[in-house]
Parts: sequence; structure tokens; C-alpha cells
Amino acid sequence: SGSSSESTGSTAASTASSTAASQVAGIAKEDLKVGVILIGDENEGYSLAHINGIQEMKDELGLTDDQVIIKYNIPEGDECYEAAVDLAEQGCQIVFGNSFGFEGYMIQAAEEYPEVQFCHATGYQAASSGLSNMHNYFTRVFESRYVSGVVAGMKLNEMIADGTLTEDACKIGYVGAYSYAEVKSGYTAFFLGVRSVCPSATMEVKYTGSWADQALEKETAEALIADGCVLISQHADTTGAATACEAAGVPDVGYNISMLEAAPNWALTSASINWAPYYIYATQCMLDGETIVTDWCQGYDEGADRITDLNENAFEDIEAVKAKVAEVESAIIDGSLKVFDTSTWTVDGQTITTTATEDLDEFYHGQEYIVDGAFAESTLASAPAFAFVIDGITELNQMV
Amino acid sequence: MEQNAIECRNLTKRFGQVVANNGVNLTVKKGEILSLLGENGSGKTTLMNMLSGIYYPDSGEILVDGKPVTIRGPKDAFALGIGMVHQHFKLVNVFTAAENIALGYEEKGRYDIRAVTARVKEICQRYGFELDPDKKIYDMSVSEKQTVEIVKVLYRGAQILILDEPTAVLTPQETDKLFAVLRNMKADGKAVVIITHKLHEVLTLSDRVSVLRKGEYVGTVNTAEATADSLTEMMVGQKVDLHLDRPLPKAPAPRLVLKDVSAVSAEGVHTLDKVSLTVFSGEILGIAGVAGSGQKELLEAIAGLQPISEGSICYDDVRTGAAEELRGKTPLQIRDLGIHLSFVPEDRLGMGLVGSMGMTGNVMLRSYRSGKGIFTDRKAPRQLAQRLKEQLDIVTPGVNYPVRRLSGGNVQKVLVGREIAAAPTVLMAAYPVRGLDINSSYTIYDLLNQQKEKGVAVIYVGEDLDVMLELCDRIAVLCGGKLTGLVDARKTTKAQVGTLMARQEKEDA
Amino acid sequence: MEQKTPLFHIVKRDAMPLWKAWAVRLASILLALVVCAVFINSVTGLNPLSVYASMFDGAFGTNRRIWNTVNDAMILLCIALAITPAFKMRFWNIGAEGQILVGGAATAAVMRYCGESLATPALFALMVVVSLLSGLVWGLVPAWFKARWNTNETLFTLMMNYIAIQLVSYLSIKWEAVKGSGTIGVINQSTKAGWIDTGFLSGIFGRFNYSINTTLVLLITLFIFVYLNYTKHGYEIAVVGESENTARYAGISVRRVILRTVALSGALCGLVGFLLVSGSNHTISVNTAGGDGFTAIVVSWLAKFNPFGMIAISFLLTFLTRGAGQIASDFGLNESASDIITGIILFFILGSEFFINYRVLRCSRNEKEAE
Amino acid sequence: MELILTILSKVFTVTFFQKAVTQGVPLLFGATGEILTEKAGNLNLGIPGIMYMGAVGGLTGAFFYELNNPDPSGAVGVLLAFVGALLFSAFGAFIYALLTITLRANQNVTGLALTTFGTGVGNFIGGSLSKIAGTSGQITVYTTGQAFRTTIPGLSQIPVVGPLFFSYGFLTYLSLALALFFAYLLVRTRYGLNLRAVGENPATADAAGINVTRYKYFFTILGGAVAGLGGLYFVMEYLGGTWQNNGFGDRGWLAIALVIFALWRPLRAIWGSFVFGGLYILFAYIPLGDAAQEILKMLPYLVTILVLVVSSLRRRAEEQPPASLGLSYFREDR
Ligand SMILES: Nc1ncnc2c1ncn2[C@@H]1O[C@H](COP(=O)(O)OP(=O)(O)OP(=O)(O)O)[C@@H](O)[C@H]1O
Ligand SMILES: Nc1ncnc2c1ncn2[C@@H]1O[C@H](COP(=O)(O)OP(=O)(O)OP(=O)(O)O)[C@@H](O)[C@H]1O
Ligand SMILES: [Mg+2]
Ligand SMILES: [Mg+2]
Repeated sequence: SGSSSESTGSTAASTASSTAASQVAGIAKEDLKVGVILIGDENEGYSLAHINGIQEMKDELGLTDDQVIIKYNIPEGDECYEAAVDLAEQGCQIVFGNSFGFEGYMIQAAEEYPEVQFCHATGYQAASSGLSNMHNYFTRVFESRYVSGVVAGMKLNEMIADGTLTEDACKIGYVGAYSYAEVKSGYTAFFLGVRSVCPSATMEVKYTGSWADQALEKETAEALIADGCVLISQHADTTGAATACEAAGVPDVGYNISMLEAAPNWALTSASINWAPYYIYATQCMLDGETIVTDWCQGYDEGADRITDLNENAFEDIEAVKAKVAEVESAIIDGSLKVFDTSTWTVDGQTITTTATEDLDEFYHGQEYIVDGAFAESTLASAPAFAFVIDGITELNQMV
Repeated sequence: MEQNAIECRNLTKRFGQVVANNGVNLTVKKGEILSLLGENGSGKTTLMNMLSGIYYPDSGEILVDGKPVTIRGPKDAFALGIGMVHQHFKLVNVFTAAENIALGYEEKGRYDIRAVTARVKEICQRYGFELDPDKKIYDMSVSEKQTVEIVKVLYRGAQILILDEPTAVLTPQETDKLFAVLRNMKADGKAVVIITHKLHEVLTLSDRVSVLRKGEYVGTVNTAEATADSLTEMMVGQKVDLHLDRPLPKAPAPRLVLKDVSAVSAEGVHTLDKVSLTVFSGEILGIAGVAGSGQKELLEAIAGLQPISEGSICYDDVRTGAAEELRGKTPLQIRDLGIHLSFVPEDRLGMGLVGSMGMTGNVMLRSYRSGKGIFTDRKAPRQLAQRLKEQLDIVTPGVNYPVRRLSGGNVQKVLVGREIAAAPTVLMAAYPVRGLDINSSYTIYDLLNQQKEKGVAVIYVGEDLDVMLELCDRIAVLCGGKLTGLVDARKTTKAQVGTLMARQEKEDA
Repeated sequence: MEQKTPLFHIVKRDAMPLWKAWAVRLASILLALVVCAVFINSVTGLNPLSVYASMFDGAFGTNRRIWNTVNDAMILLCIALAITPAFKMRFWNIGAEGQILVGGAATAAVMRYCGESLATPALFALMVVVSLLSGLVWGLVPAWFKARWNTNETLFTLMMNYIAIQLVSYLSIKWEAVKGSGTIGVINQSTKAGWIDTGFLSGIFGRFNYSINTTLVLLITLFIFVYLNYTKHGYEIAVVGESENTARYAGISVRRVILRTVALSGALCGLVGFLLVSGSNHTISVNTAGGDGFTAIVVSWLAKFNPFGMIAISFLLTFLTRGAGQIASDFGLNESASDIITGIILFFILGSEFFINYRVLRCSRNEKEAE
Repeated sequence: MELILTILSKVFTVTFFQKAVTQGVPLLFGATGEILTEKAGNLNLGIPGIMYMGAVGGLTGAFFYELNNPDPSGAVGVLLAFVGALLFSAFGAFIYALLTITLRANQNVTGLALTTFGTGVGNFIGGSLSKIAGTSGQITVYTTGQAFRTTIPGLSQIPVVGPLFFSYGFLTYLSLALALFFAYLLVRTRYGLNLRAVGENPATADAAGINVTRYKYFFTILGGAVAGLGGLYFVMEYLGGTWQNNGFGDRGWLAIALVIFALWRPLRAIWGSFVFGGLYILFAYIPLGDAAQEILKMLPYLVTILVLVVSSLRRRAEEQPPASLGLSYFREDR
């Protein structure tokens, strides 16, 4: 599903791209050097997805192995800054970094190396940094989360139908990493997906306080199950929740990678990200001498998001599920389905009509995100911005 | 033909450059008690350790019952019937006596501590020991520990018994008991080797005496043909004058006045009970008493190391005429008053010295605070260490050589030397010759006498009454923390002091 | 009964000349490198020499890499120096990690709250003082219990590490850069207030270097060397470490020495927190100390508490870590290989001490039979 | 008040009890192993590394078996995982033993180096396996993992009692059995007596004819192997046969802490491990804000300190570490 070399950041914010300086001429392919800074290595699903994306980019553009330098297991500290400048000194013209905490250090490096392009995933400061060589990228992962939510909802419906579950007991558990907008946006999309097919569903969210901690994610999932949750999903990077689900006999929806190996009976699918479109886009820009947009965010339509293979054994009517998924996916792609359609959710019983209010200033700084009856997620910047806790969802960590 | 229990031929053992045993020959016969004699560091322990499997010889040969053997470790030694009671106890503190005795001994059948206990009791009865098999070692007195060691060896049916300075820590009464047991064993046909520095013990107990000097074997004589003087000459290699001077105190004046001094231990026992005593300048005051009668506490109380519960300790400063109360003061505060108290504690390496440091570092222990500023002065201590080494004939490769590696006598010389160098007005010495050979002992006595003549008030705690009667001017006797007598050493007898040492019951009544 | 003569036996040797001892250690490192080479080759099929070359490149390949290696080594060295007085006193402080973290957290707090308002000299003075104080307090808590009741300090200080980690986790949330992100982010990114700037000495080594960190740590090295070996305090530490009884006998207040020494230890660890936060990280997280608090124990010990020896060992270990990052990125060789290599080298160095202290003698039978 | 009630209602549940047990088991294995090691006079700070090696050893054994068998049997997987775990952890302990016993290297440093090494081995192999396994990002030995999780069929169904006591895989019961067995061994057998003597005073043990070196080697390696089972438990039963680099966290260090907490007694380690386990997981059952939650996670460490202080207030000779702990022994030393 890799996109072609003509792809550009069409939906990226036009305001932001105006600050980007244009490069004079492209770089000859054999002179190009790409640097990558990863928080983990292939042992960890999130970084693995990036490694796969980089690999696809290399194949697509025909770069050799020594044209791409990857630094693994870089912590979110000055090691990141050191890695970034080291890559710049080694002659990389473009440097990618994949972890949220890298951003400040990459900005620091970008200030020092104005001729090198620094691209940071999940960040939010590229535009405000005022640096033309600093970029943010992310995908519209809320779309794949919505689709995975639909799958989960279908499963709940099946369970209601065969009597293992009553309608008023449809409580879902969600293992979140941090109470960050990225996570909130994700779980809300997932929940809206569930509720689009199973209206009685409610959800409890519990945070681990870590992006990747297998034992902690497992424990958190188990605590949720003990609390009466009948299905578990996650926004954290390991198979911990899936392991808990498999042991407890509870359906599981994963993230990043397929959970089928850890939970062959109970994993349904996973919401996942395909980073290749961006890596291809940004690297191609270097070759073409074009400007990389400041904020890049693509979704299903560019193949940047998807769900992993459905677990055929987990459903009674797999064909119905497949059909429903296909329908939702095409509706997302053609724009007829808006994930955060304001008519589908309320906060304290109220429909949200604007984000440019004083009490939401903390999150939106007066910016208007409600556009055409939907929360326009990831349009003003690539990083997710959705920060509401909508009716039907409880954040457990905040109880006391 | 009478068979030899053990025969050593040409045994050599080196520790680095030190040749501890150099081609030593030794024969031990069955049914005899052999004394092994030699100065400190002459290699007695080393030789015995090779027999008991602790050390492995560099060269030479060992024969047991006439057959050549290789002793690779204690296990081999046990198998050959050799048992050794070591100079430093080899006991596990948190175990009971019975557990210590059962340790490492592989009997047939299940491990059953009650069976061990029963057999231990049996052995005790046979040889006349008093021992509670269920008592933990850490609750025991030294003589009880000694007993455990001996029973341990007997329990294993040793035919050859080696005792390395067993009497150094025993009271005369306990020593007598031990000797009775050893004679019993000899009668049993066992061979006994005993190491001791006390010549009168050698003369009363043993059948033959073997002598080592500086790692070399000097020879063996029949005890019947030997005298203290002849043995000393063999040991040292020249005639030694075994006579102690005792000048009369010159112008004695009260230096320390103790009034009703009492102390209570952590367990709530009265370790000192209303002791009143005056110590004069220019005299040697002996403190006698069986082990644990409060001698240690008394000295530590004076030194400011042991808090006292009541009473007073007053120091009369001759120069100023002022009287200073020492009670409640730390050693540092006492020193800050300008009072020079010197103290040679019983536990040399555990209290008096820093084992890993050289003489220099140890000399600094007294003087490092001198001088202003944050830095220590290293030059003066090094010079002092050098001087002590020469004056006292301390055998050490250098003043920076860790004192832990020195032989016992030399360690003691370092300690006493340092304490005397501090120019004290009161010098307290607890068992200063324990474990020292004759020569070293006399060196220490001489040093004490010199101090006395300088007008220092010397307090001497010792276990050897003969020596005390010869050396001291007065003797204070402690028993159970109480002062039971204060006698003129020139006019009293050993028996009188002995009675005082055991007088508590009467006093209580 | 005839027993077999053992094939060899072990005896202690006299002190080996210094050059010989170092030759043995060096030989052990070389041997370890050979073993590691075999390991690398058998597991990955890579040419070990090019792996080593890549490690060298990673540690010393560019000016910046050299500076990074130097700075990392200096940090490790500083922690080792910090714990050494306590260790020499036989106070097993394995709580350096926590003491660094609280020192770093205090520094970060000052940067956050006073970065704007205070003048630079005052700001730095405040940061140094609070980092020293907080490390000191973190060390004094276990020390006080040790001095008072002889409470086991190994476990106590270890637990204090985890408490510090949780404290920093807590602060990470309290101070998070974006709501919910759980990270503080770079503090004072735009103003750079409270960052150790390397204005002076720049130009000699390039635009950016860690010369201030380095100078400071080298001064501390000298200080600790003098403190331990030439001062009254140093002497008291040596005595208390050897025997508390002897110390008491000599009129040394053991309690005071314990508190004073651990306070120094903790304060210096706190200062490392300052160097890390203000000097390079510009943020605080639970990973700020990164396990160096434990590695420093190895450094201090292998150097036999000699500050100058610690310099060499810090460099060796830092070289291994920095080199490993490079082989991971050059060959895709899993970075954890560096821990294995470090482990193997440490094993060899540790083992080599045996040959410095002991001799293995062959027992010749002939000698006996000749008799 | 309401808060307290909420907490109590969350804590006094079957689930919480189960959680305390599952968190406690690796600690118990680790502590039991370390107790044996320390009783031999060896302070092995390499236990975290050894447990990690045990974990990856078990995983390796099961992984290659499942990789090469399309239809793996759980029993064989369990067996191979067991063998792998024991081999790896015993090897780790052997390195430690060789260095500290024969070569008389410093125990603390050797232990710390071993922890570095063991963690490296675990992450290196664990990481490499996931490369071999393909691209899923996380390896799973599912069949073996499930086999380790198998509970006693009938008993686990009994209400309340079943989940409380019979809902665990066999390793849980093994951890208890080993702790009980070694408690017996230590106080009631000749081996135990000799072992304790070796740790208290090796010179005495040696003079008594005990082969100190052999005892030290045997129990150090045995201790390592037992501790390694803690790692095996963690990857197999706890994580269901999956792997995450550095996933074992600080459990190895807690196991060492537990030894002191338990005053070197395996029986005390049993309940101690469950208390530790409960405290370790408590935060997940008390609904606090995410910042406050981090404070709550301090609890096990604070309680350990508390216990430490309290036990130091009454110092009994029987509650001290083995007297020669941490010191190497050389017969001809002075
Ligand atoms: N384990 C050892 N390591 C180094 N040197 C030793 C060792 N054992 C003995 N020596 C040295 O060997 C020599 C003989 O010591 P040994 O203990 O045999 O003397 P000794 O005759 O028993 O003396 P003492 O009467 O003081 O007990 C001494 O110089 C001593 O320092
Ligand atoms: N002058 C001093 N000031 C402070 N500490 C000292 C001093 N001298 C010794 N020490 C401490 O005591 C320890 C041992 O002291 P000692 O004098 O016995 O050693 P040394 O072998 O003479 O020293 P060196 O190895 O420097 O020659 C030293 O390591 C040091 O820590
Ligand atoms: Mg001797
Ligand atoms: Mg020296």
C-alpha cells in the first residue's frame, strides 16, 4: 500500500507550511544520507513500525544500507541531542526522531544545523519553534482506532447475542500510557467506533504512566478486568494487555502490532500505523529539492493507517465483521464518515460547538477545532489535540 | 621398638619472603606430652598448621605412624587422627557447643543433634569437663570455648592432639584443670603437643621439649634435664637474665582518685560495683582477678570509653594542682584538658591498632589531631615510627608494612611503644604480655618499669600472679566488679591474692 | 594410607611491583578483548576487528564524540569519587543513583521556577547549593539510622533510590511540558537560563564542549585525593572503616564521622545531578542517572579507591558504552552486546587481581622423593 | 473515610490476593536462591542478572522448540524451558563462583558486573530471538506459556478457595516447596549445619574438615539456579511466554531486599514475598490521580525501610547476616 513519490502533505496546515523555507536544489540520490533516532529497537512494537517504514522507504527509493544510519535505544535526554548532531556531523541531510520526548533536543540540534532537516514524530513544536528545518509528523491513527473500535463493538454485539453479556454490562477497559491528548484522542476514537455499533457501551480508562512496560500494562489490564471490563484495548506499546486478556478469556484489541501470537484466542485486531508514506514523502522531498511541510498528518487514504489482520477464530460471523470494516474504511476514506462528528458525542450532556472558548484555552489557545460539525483532529498541527473526556468514558486514575 | 606418632622431616614453609619454617624436623611419640617452644614468630603455629592440614608445606615430608602421608587439608588430618586446638578459636559464634562439635564430622546415619549432645556429655564426664552442649558460643567465656575446642577434637577420636597456646587466656585454676585432662589423655596412650610461652607450664607438664628459633629446628631435650634458664637459652640463642627489677616508688603522689565507681553493662549486670581506689605516681599498681571481674571495665572507665553509673574519677594534676573530674568525659575531652592518659587495651588489633595501616598510620592515631589546619602531619609520625622500630627492635619490613601481618610480639611492641611515646602521666596496660615470648615479655616489663621511674602512674592488669608479685608495688584485687582487696605486693603471697580473687561469696554473705 | 599429592597449591605473594600489577591488568583486558572477539564472531559472524574499530570510531571518531566520551567519563568519575569516602569508611552506599536524582530534581526546580527571575550568577549559585543540599539530605537519612542504630545501609540506600525514582516520576507529571505527556521536556529551551554555557575555553575545542564539567570534575578528583590521604578527616575515615572500636578508642566520634562522610558523599552525588541537568540534559527524568550510580561502585572499587585510578577505569567503561552504540548502528548488532562485552571485560579484570595477589605453585613430587 | 473504604474494598478481594501472589513468586525464587548463596558467605549482587539469564534461558529453550515444531507439545516446551532456565542461570552463578571463590575477586563488584552481563545476555538474546521470529515485534512461545499457566483442573473451580489457592501454575507451588525444603535443609540436616558454618566462619568450617570450596560452589550455583526459576516464572507464567527487553524491572533487587527482610530464613521469605508482592501492585487497585499514583508506588520501598529500622532496633545475634558474608576465604590467610 506504499504511496507513490508524488504524495505531498495535502491536508497539512497551510499556515504552518508558509514558514518553511524552500531548498534550492535536490540532492543527488547517491549523496543522500538519512539519519534515524529511535527510542527502542526491533524488540518494541512502536520502534519496529518505524524501522519497517524506513525499510520500505529504502526499497522504494532505492537507497543503500549505508545511506541510512539508525541509532537505536536513544533515551529522551541529551543523548538524543548528541545523536542528532552526530548524525548531522556524519553528513545526514535529514534526521528523523520517533519519540515524543525527543522534540526539545531535536529543536536544539536544528538550531545548530540549519541546513539539516529534522523531522520529529508525535511532536507539536515545529511550527512554534520558528525553525524552517524543523518538522512534525504523525498519522491520523484515530481513524484506525475508530475502525478497531467498530470491530470491538461487533464482538460485543455477538456476545450480547449469544447471551454471555447483557447490554447494560458492556463496559470496556482501556490501558492508556499517559493522559496525553494523543491517548485521549485515540481512546475516544476507539470508543466512538465501538458505540457506533454497540450503543450501550461504556469505557474505563486507566493510565500506566509509561509508554512501554509489559508487566505494568498486564497488571493494569487485569485490574480493569477485575473491575468488570469485558473487553480491553490499549494505547501503550507492549503485549501486556493481550497476555492478560488471553489468560482471563477477555477479547482484546491491540495497538502497533498484531497481538495474535500473544493472544491467539482472544485478540481481535490491532490499530496500527504505517510510517512508510511519510518517510517516502520526506525523503523524496530531499531528492526533489522540495520543502517538507512543517506538519504532516495522513490517514487511511494515504495508507498511513490500518488495522492488522482480523482474528478469524474470534468471531462467529467473520464475514459480517469484514464487510462492516470495509464499509467503515471506505466511508473514512471518502470523507463521508467523520470520526469526531459532534453529533455522536457529548461532554456533560452538552454537544460541543466550539473550542475557541476561554475555559478551553488551556488546550486550544483560542483556536477553532470544530469545523463542519466535527472536531477537526490533526488539521491545525500533526499532533493530536482532542482533549475532552466524553460522556460514557471514565478515567479511573482521576477518581480520588 | 616404640613407634613415633608423628615425624616431620625437613619441612619448609614460606610466606612470601618470610621463611616461617626452614627444614624443620620434629618427632612426637605416642603416650607423651611434647612442648613446643620458641619466640614469637619462630614458626610454631606454622609447623602445627602443616600437621593439621591448614597450610600445605613447600617441601619436606610428614610421617604418621611411620608411614609417609600427604595432608591436603584438615579432613586428611582428621582421618589420620590428628586434631588441633588453634591459637585463635575456630568456633561458629551463633552455633551451640554441640553444633560446633558435630560440624563437619560425617557420622553414619541421619543428622541428629540430640545424639551428639548425649555423646558430648559422655566425653565430658569421662575427662572431667564442665560444658553445657546447648549453650551458644557467644554466651561463653574463653575457658568454656577452650573446652568446646578440646571436646571437639576428642569427639572425633583424635589420637594426636595439638594445642596452640591453650593457656594464654586461662586462669591458673582453669589451666590446672586442663593439664589434668591432658595427663588423662596421655595415660590413654594419645600423643599431645602443646605450645606455650610459660616456662613453668612446660616444666610441670611435658615429657620432652622441642625448640624452634627463627624458623629453624634447634633441638629436643627431656624436660627432666631442663631448667627455665636452659630452655630460654635454647630459644633465644644466648643467655637471658630472667630477673625483674623493682625499684621503690620515688615521691609517690596521688594521681587518680576513684570513689565508688560503678558501671552497668547493656544486659543490666553490675560490671563495677563501688570501686574506690587511689593510684599514685611512680608506682605500678597491679589489678588482679579472674577473667571478667571488671578489670577491663575499670580501665575503660578511666579512659573515658565506658560510662559509669555512679561515683567519681578524679585526676590530680601535679603541675597545676588542680583536680579534674573525668567522669562523663570522652577520651577527646580528657585529652583536651591536657591530661595524658595512655591505654594499652587487651584487644590489640581490634581496639588499639588499625591492622591495615603501617606503623606510621598507627602512630598517628594518637597524634593526628596535632597542629592547626585540616592537614595531618606525616613527617613526625614517620620519624617516631622509625625511632620505635629501632629502639624496640620491632621486626617489620618497613614502617608502612601493615601491622596485621606482624607477629604478636611485634604488634604489642608497636602498641606499647606508641602509648609510651605519648609521654603519659598515667599508663594503663591490660594483659600486655599475653601471647608474648619470654624475651618480648621482659622487654615490655622493662618499658613499664622505665615509665614508673619517670614518675608515671602505671596500672597493670595481668593474669600471671607470679609476674605481678615480682613487678608491681601494690595489687588491687577485683572480684565480680567489687574491690576485694588492696595489698602490698612486696609483702603478700600468691595464695593470699588467690583467696581474694574468689572472695565474693563471703563478702556477699 | 597414601593420599595423592595435589597438583598445585596456592600461596599469597609479596606485593608485586606496581608496573607488573598494571601489566597483568592490561594483559587481562587484552585477553578479554580476544574472548569478546570470539564471542562476537561466533554469534554474529562479524569481523571482530572491524567491530572494535567501529567502537573506537564511536567513542573517539570526531571531536564531538571525544567530548561526549570525556563528559560521560567525567560524570561517572565524579560519582565514583563521591561514593569513595563512604566506601572507604565501609559504608556501602549504593544509593548514589537516588542522590543524583534528587540533586537533579532540585536543580531542575530552580531552573524552572527561578530561571527567569534570577541573575545568572545567583541562579547558578542557587542551583549548586540546592543540588548539594538535596543529595546531602538523601544520604544523611540512611546514615543517621546507621549511626544511631546500625541499620543496614546497603538495603536502606537501595530503597532510597526507588523512592527518588518515584519522586522524579511524580515531578515529571507535576511539571509535564504538555498536559498528560508525563515528560518535562527541555527546560528553558528558548532562554537557556541555567544551562552551563561553555563560553570560556570555547574556540580551543570547537563550538561546543564540556570543558567546564571536565575542569570541575578534575578539581574534585584532586580534592578527594587530598582529602582522603592528607587530611585529618581522611585519616578518621580510614580508621573508622577499619575498626569502629579503634576509632572510639582514639577518641574519634564514630557517629560524627559517619554523618559527615556520608553527607559529603551525598552532596557530591547531588552535584552530579546538577552537572547532568544543568550541564547536559536540561531536563530531569527517571533515567537521568542511567545506572551510573551502580557502575561507579565498580569504578571506585577496581581503582582500589585511588582517584587517579578511577579516571582510567571510568574512561574504559565509558569507551565501551559509547562504542557499543556505534556498533549497534553500524552493524545492526543488538546494543545489549555492549553490556555483555563490558561484563566480560570486568570479569577478566576482577579475575586478574588473583594473579596479582597469589601465586599458583606446582607441587613437585620429586622434591619429596628426593629427600 | 470514604477513601479508606474504597481502598479496603479494592484490596480485600480475591483478585488482589492473587496479584500479590503472582508478584511475589519471582521474588520468592530470587530470595530463596540468594539466601542459599548468602548462607555460603557469598553476597551475590548478580542475582538480578542471573534471574534475567534464567528468564531468557527458559524462553530460548521453548522458542527453538516451538519454532521447529509446527504442533508443539506444552509438556516438552515446559521441560526445555526448565532446562534452558537452569542452564543459563547456573552458568551465571558459575561465573560468579569462579571469580569470587577460586579467584577471590571482590564479591560486590563481581555481582554488579554480573548483573550488567546478565541483563546484556537477556536483552541480546531476547532481542535476537525476536529477529529470528520475524517481524511481529514481540516473540511469544504461546504453547509453552499456556502450559506453564495450567492450573489444577478440579480444585481451581471451587468458589473463593479455588481462585485463592489453586489458580496458579505449578511454578508457584514449586516456589513454596523449595522455600520449605531449604528451610528444612538449613536447620535440620548436616548439610545445612555445614553450610551455615561455611557462611559464618569458613576458617572454622575448613578446620572442621568441611570442603569449604565445594560447599560455596555448590550452593552458590544452586542458589543461582533457584533464582533463575524466578525469571522463568516471570516470562512464562506471568507474561505468558513473551519477552520485553528490561521487562523484569527491579524485581531482582527486591529479591535481594527480601533476603534481609526475611532475616535469611526461607520461611519468612514466603510471607514476606507476598507482602512485597501486594505492596508492589497496590497502586493499580487504588484509584488515585496519575501523579499521586507515583507516590503510592513508593510503598514497598518505604515499608522495607520501616522493617529495616525496626529490626535494627532489636539486634539479635540470630538475626544477623552470616558473619563472613562478602569476604573471600583463603586458607593460608592471616
Ligand atoms: N598466613 C601467613 N601469612 C603470612 N605470614 C605468615 C602467615 N603465618 C605465619 N606467617 C609468618 O611466619 C612466621 C612464623 O609465624 P608463626 O605464626 O608460625 O609463629 P609462632 O611461632 O606461632 O609465633 P607466636 O608465638 O607469636 O604465635 C612469622 O614471621 C609470621 O609473620
Ligand atoms: N597523613 C594522613 N592524613 C590523612 N589520612 C592518612 C594519612 N596517612 C594515612 N592516612 C590514611 O590512612 C591510610 C593508611 O595509612 P598508613 O600511613 O598506614 O599508610 P601508608 O602505607 O603509610 O600510606 P602510603 O601508601 O601513602 O605510603 C591511608 O590510606 C590514608 O587513607
Ligand atoms: Mg603461634
Ligand atoms: Mg602503603
